[in-house]
Amino acid sequence: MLDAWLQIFKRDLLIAFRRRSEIIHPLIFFVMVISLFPLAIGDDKVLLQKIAPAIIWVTALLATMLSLDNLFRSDFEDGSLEQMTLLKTPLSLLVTAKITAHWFITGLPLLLITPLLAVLLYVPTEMISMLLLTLLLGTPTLSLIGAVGIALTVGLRQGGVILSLLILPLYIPVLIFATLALQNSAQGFSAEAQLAMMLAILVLAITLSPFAIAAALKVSLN
Amino acid sequence: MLDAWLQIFKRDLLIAFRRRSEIIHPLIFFVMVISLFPLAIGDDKVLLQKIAPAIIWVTALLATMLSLDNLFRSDFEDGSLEQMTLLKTPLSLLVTAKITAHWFITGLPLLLITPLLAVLLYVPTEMISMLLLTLLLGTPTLSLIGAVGIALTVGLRQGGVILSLLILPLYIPVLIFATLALQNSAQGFSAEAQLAMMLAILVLAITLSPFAIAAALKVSLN
Amino acid sequence: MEKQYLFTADLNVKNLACLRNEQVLFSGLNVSLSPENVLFLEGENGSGKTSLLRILCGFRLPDEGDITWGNQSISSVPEYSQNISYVGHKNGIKDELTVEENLNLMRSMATASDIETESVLKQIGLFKQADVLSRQLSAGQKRKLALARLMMTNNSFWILDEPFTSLDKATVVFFESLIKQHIARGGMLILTSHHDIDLSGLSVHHLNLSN
Amino acid sequence: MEKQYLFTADLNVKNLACLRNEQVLFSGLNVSLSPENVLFLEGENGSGKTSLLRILCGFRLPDEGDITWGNQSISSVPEYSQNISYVGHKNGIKDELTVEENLNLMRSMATASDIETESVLKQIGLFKQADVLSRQLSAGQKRKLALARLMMTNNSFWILDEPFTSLDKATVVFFESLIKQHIARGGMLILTSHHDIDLSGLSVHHLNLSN
Amino acid sequence: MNIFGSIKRLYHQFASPPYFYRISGLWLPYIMGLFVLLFAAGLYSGLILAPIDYEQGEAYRIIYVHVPAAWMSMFIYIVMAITGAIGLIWRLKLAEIVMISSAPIGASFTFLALVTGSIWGKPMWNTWWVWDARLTSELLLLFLYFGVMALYNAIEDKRTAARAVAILALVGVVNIPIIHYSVEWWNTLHQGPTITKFDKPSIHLSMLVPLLIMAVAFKLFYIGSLFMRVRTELLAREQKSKWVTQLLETKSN
Ligand code: HEM
Ligand SMILES: Nc1ncnc2c1ncn2[C@@H]1O[C@H](COP(=O)(O)OP(=O)(O)OP(=O)(O)O)[C@@H](O)[C@H]1O
Ligand SMILES: Nc1ncnc2c1ncn2[C@@H]1O[C@H](COP(=O)(O)OP(=O)(O)OP(=O)(O)O)[C@@H](O)[C@H]1O
Ligand SMILES: [Mg+2]
Ligand SMILES: [Mg+2]
Repeated sequence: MLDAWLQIFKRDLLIAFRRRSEIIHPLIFFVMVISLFPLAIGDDKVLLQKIAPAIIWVTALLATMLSLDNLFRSDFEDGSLEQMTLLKTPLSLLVTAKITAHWFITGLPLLLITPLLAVLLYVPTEMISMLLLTLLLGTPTLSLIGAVGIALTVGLRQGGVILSLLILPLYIPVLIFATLALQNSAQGFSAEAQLAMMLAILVLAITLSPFAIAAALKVSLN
Repeated sequence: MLDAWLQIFKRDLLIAFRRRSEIIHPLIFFVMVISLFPLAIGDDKVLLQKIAPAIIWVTALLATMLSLDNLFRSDFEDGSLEQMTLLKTPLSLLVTAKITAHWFITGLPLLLITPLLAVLLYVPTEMISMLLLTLLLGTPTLSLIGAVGIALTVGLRQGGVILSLLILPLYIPVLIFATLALQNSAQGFSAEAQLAMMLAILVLAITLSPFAIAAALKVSLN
Repeated sequence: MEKQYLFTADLNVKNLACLRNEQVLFSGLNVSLSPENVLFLEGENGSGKTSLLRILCGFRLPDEGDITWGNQSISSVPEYSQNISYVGHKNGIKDELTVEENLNLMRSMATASDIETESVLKQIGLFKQADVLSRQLSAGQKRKLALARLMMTNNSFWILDEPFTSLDKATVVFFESLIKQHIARGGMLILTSHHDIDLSGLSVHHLNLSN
Repeated sequence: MEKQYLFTADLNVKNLACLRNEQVLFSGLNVSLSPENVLFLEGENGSGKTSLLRILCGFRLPDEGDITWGNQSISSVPEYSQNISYVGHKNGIKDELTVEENLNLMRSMATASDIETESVLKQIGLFKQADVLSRQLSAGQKRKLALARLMMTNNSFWILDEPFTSLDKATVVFFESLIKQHIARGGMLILTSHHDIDLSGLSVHHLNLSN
Repeated sequence: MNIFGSIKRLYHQFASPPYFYRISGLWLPYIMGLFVLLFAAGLYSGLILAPIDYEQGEAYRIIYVHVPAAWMSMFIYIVMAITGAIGLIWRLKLAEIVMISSAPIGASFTFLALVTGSIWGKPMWNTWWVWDARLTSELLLLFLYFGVMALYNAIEDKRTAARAVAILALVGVVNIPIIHYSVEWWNTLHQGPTITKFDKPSIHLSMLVPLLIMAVAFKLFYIGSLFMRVRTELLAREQKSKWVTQLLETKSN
């Protein structure tokens, strides 16, 4: 059982490394989109500093959503998904392997590059750790929730099409708590309540979404 | 020749209307992403007003880029692209039909909804027409340039070609001129120079990119 | 002589119906299949063969009727679907993995057979391509790889949808003999094919879905 | 009796070579084909049949050698590729269009044939499905629709890669007779197939790519 | 015979399409009639009998549409989630149809709550729209409804579509507590809980009574329009079944 989990995990990492661009793409997207803002706004230090957490978070959210697009698509199209439902290991467990691999490939690099981008956007250094903390708690949730949307639309040729309509509303609570935490800590208040909330959402997502995803995938196979 | 152009144009519009969501999606994406910012930033009227043009432009740019994703993908995968190269009408002409259809389906709705979003972001009414003008001149360019990138990646899916790395740098000039025009007109200066520049870029894109796109697509068939 | 399969039972389909887009594809279908038997589905294009196979795999819920495996409803026997080797219209191989990696993946996910990967590669004639990415295979080579799934696991119930598309004649002969071995070991097989398949010596039931 | 094709010429392939991944698939290949003739490509899986066909269509450049159409290099005769009807491993139909819309699209993009869409639908047995989205067709129905391309235009050079995959027997017979008509009208055909095709009465040249 | 068995039988009977079709047809006129009565009474007592608010003047009277509509927007989503779960687990066609028929009605109420809210917001906050948590989460609810409808339309096979939508509705139901508690979790412009604090409602009885009448009227309207939608959907889906053909025969005679 755990063996199958590991196999899928390894398989997805291997494929991602084969394609390479799969790993770099969300990262590039993240860096590029964030740097579009100073270009569009002009180099106004005070302004940028004020909106930096918002920009970083919104972009992280978009990067996660977009990188998810291919999470089940290729498995669906080449028939691997059918095969996966015929295995001993329950599908709900296998999808967690895929999502974990996905987070390592996309979420983690985002976290690692964030300090650099934060500095470029004049975020004060003492806020960077809080920024990272919110991202650490938030991006796995985004991956898990996003995967549900992806699973629901995978059978539709135009898959990505209604995706943002399905996913973005579900992302907003995470976004709100994260940016509130950042605002609070910027003003010297405690952000514990928000962080606790984010953790609760993450736990909820980890326990429930695998089942929703597996159910959605099975529906897609119809 | 023109007949084939019209047929492809009609076909793409028809498919888009069939899927319906294809039309609504960039729009929904546009609306949702723009409304993420006030949520993340907090309801600070002055701040929002300042960054509104940047937000709207960056989001329009992303919406265009993302909506392009499927422009040639499905034609490539189902073999329609092979068939299109066997036609009398040159491929470079046929792709303009596809891009025109694409702009009508995605660019135009963005333009139409922008006034509403601008009001929600507290953009002063006298600036809205300038915003629309820049979008009108800019979004077709974005579609044309984006299509080149998409054409390059469609065949080399595996080859580590990274869409946003290819496209976003090419988008930056458009973005800069557009936001400069907006800044100028907000401060009461003339924005003619920037608008002229945007028009020039558009004309250049219309004349050259079809050939680049056709060449890239043919390479992808290898 | 190969070992007999341990996990087998009778399959019974009662009063099965399948709708697509509010159109009845088939209804009141009754079939049963015992170990060492082959069910050959026939019928013109669009008569519902693929749909039936997918229902048997559990991918699709029947609109009416019951399917039992050893007298228990298949939805209550998880081992039922784990015991299926399905090769459908889609190959179910990963383009980005090499031929060998694909084979090993197939094996590692289920009750593995004893046969060595190397020997499989040789038998299906992809030994030279072991390290080639599956994306770079020709249509027939991909299909071979998909069918190799049958050799990697110890499943006693094979469901094959048009298995021999794009295969050259030598490969077809090889897989025909594989099917015969499978049946001899007490296996079961349901398949469709528009081309003639040599199943001589086996007990084959035909079911025609055209009406 | 149908009208003869107007645009035809001899096809000559000289000293052709094709490499894939630094591996020589074939080299020094010489073939020629005249109107009213069929070239039947044979060879085991992965021997390069599809690659050769795609080179002839102009999708891929040969690594060596020349291809001429009536003594002119095919790259200098744009009419050459416009005169090809190609049905490859991919169907080239749009999933989101209905069957009828797909047919009309095929027709409108090239020199149309005289035959009515309705009559084509009836002949290939998709008349009832005329308004069904192609995505909802079965594998064989999709293939029929792809092959219907041959009837919609007036092209004299047909290139068919494994045309009869997934087709039921009745449909195969229909398309065999269509091929015979095509040749009788002065057409040319290159095809591959791992299954036997009844081309009796035609002048068929065989070319085997296995080595 | 045990009580559990008879509940189950009752439930199966009610959930059978022909039975539901007949019963709902009988009830429908009464439901709609009662709705009209209550709606008129609610409007009369709310717009004419209830006193003027000492702070807000006449503008507050929009509360009689705004609050019931906002409540319905959340209530209907919960109904969708519950019927969705039932449909998923017991594969009851009727539950699926109730779920999907609720979506457009719920979306309309959400839209109504948004519009009346922002009409009310103009005199109160001097702006049509603010980006505060409650307003935004209500907007999200509208998007969730749209998502449900879009997904349902995107999948041709309607039973498959219903199952997919049910999963989405269940996942999206987390938004409901967020809307409800948003005013407590974030300090916002929007009115805090005034009515739903049942122990000590901070609203005068003469204002509360019309509000409750309106709330009941809106529920009846929902049930009535739901019945109508479900009935047409049932007919469309079961076109070829025996009871529909019989029905059509008796109608045409
Ligand atoms: C577009 C703007 C608005 C939206 C989207 C909105 C949304 C909502 C929602 C969703 C509820 C139900 C909350 C619940 O029961 O959990 C609600 C209740 C309510 N709203 Fe609004 N609202 C808006 C504007 C306003 C304005 C301007 C006022 C008055 C100043 C107002 C006063 C109330 C009151 C008094 C309640 C009842 C609170 C309770 O539950 O006790 N709303 N609104
Ligand atoms: N996209 C590709 N990239 C690299 N190599 C490829 C690619 N496609 C095919 N090949 C290689 O070229 C060789 C010939 O492939 P081709 O598709 O022409 O074979 P084929 O004769 O059509 O076989 P089949 O009967 O299986 O269709 C194969 O060995 C294959 O590995
Ligand atoms: N995804 C789908 N949605 C709706 N209808 C479908 C879908 N797939 C198949 N159908 C319909 O169901 C019917 C049976 O399809 P199925 O694939 O089972 O046929 P088949 O017997 O396998 O045919 P073939 O020999 O062509 O493979 C066809 O008429 C087809 O139109
Ligand atoms: Mg089939
Ligand atoms: Mg081939």
